[in-house]
Amino acid sequence: MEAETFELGVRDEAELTLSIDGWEGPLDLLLSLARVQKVDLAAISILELVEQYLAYISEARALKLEIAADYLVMAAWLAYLKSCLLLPKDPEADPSAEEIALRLQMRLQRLDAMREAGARLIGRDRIGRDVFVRGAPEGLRLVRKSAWQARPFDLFAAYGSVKARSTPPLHVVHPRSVMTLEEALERVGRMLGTRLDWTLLEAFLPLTEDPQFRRSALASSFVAALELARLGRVDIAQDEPFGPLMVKTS
Amino acid sequence: MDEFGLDEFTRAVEATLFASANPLSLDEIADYAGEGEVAEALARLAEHYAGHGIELVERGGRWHFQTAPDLAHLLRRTREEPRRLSRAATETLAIIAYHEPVSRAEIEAIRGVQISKGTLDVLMDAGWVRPAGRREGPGRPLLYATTAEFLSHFGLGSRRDLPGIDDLKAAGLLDPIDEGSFQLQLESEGEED
Amino acid sequence: MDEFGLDEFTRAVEATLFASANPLSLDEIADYAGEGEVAEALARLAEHYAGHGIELVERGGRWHFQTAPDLAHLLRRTREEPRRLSRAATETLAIIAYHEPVSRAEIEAIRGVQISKGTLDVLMDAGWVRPAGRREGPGRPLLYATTAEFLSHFGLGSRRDLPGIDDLKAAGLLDPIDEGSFQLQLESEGEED
Repeated sequence: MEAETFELGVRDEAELTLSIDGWEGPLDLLLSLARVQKVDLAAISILELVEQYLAYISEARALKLEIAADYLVMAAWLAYLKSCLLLPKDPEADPSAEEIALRLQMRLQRLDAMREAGARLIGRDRIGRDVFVRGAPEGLRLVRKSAWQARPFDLFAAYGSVKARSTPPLHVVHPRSVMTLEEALERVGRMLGTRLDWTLLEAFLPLTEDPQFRRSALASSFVAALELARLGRVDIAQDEPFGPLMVKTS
Repeated sequence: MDEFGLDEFTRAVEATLFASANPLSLDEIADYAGEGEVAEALARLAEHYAGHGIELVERGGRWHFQTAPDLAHLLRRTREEPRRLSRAATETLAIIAYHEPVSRAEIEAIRGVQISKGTLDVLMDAGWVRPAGRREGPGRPLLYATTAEFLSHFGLGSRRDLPGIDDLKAAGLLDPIDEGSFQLQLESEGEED
Repeated sequence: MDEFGLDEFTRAVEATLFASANPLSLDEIADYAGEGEVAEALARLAEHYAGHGIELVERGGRWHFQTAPDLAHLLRRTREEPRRLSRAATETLAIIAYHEPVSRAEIEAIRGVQISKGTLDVLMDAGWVRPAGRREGPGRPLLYATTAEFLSHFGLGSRRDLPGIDDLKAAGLLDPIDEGSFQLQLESEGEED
């Protein structure tokens, strides 16, 4: 393939013109023209190369050959580059014409290097062409098997966990010291028989050290007093909100 | 012969046989390897490869290389990779062990969670659980039970050695467990391996 | 060593490599051949096979046996290449190999033409080129790189063995391509397909 390119490059111009479709783009054409100029791309004259390209394109146009747009774009760009290279140096220009020319040269070198590398790669001892692997390998198979691991503790803990989860919850209410309403009614009713005058509700409570029982007794006795008042057996009086509750027989 | 390398013709025969997709007859070998005494080259190669991992063999007048028969087991290698049983699988195994023979529906009823098909597969793959017939009755459900391998893996003489409910209670394993923290614990154990 | 036969482990490595349909890494060899020093066994085998019609080679960290290159003329049945690459595909493959990882736009910048759709497909279908992630940056372009199969097919131990890569690197011809600095209006070619 490399040889083919080179060959095209050294043909006379008429023939080159006719084979315009054979190029893989303007860069390919430029590289082929450069190849004619010198083998060492690092030493080619960009100005000469530009002139060759422009001559090539103008000849193709003279022969009324169809030229793809990108070749013409490249021609315009190279014509511009040429004028920059010929004109006195413009110190303002950035990049300078020389720098652009150098980049074009580098670009051609890059493409050329890859073209040659490709040819060398293709020419290596390749499997299936120059060297051969075993024709009938038996093939390998690796079967991965899981070695499952669990400790006895894991097993027992899991069962415990299942059991703990699935056993219906049993609610046990611990016995608490309370005075029921019935007890309070009986007690307050009985005590009212002996006390006639206004008496503090608390006076009806039994003596106890148990604060929980005392609270229960107070609540039950209060409700019992309300019940007795509803039945018309007692009167209840309170002078102010949250003031002491007084009870007396009706 | 080896120490001095193989002669050119024997090399050619060796390469031909190696690259061929089929066993080759003497004539076919000669087609490739060119001028030479094929039979002699084969004899040299056979001698050379004696004791190697591959050998030159003749079958019905055709020759080929093959892996030495004593190494055939290498071609299909089984590798065991330790893997910790998932929590679902561990619970399922425990339920089977305590309640066997037990159907899948019963396991799910006890766990309170559905079990995936994979869970029982894993336990059977591990060799700890086996199908144990069907229960006569509606649907004839398949039953599962543990294996002798299960007992030996968990160091149990028999299923009677499974700790009873009272033992579990005494060990604190029946206390209501904070599910969240238990799970975390199991997962962190899982990361160890 | 030969006269006394190969040791068991070296035999196992030999058999494994012979039986495998693909080049194997050291780890893969160890998976099959079992306990032993794989690297040492490979060194013994490589030495043993020197001068034979087949040889042991390393390509991109993976090992395989292949026929000796000097016997190519005997074994090549036809002059036909196994996979005849177009000039575009050859250049594209070279650019990917020498510049990897490289984007499509960079390949096009070097070649000065758009890559036709089929070119990269052919290289990927051959198993020589793979997508290699995306480059962080504008457009996040997809990158291409070569495969281990590329190395083994072209007989390269590693990418360092690419012909002339050191010289090209030294000459700056493999430097990252600054697409912006060279406005050739070549982008207009993109309209072709």
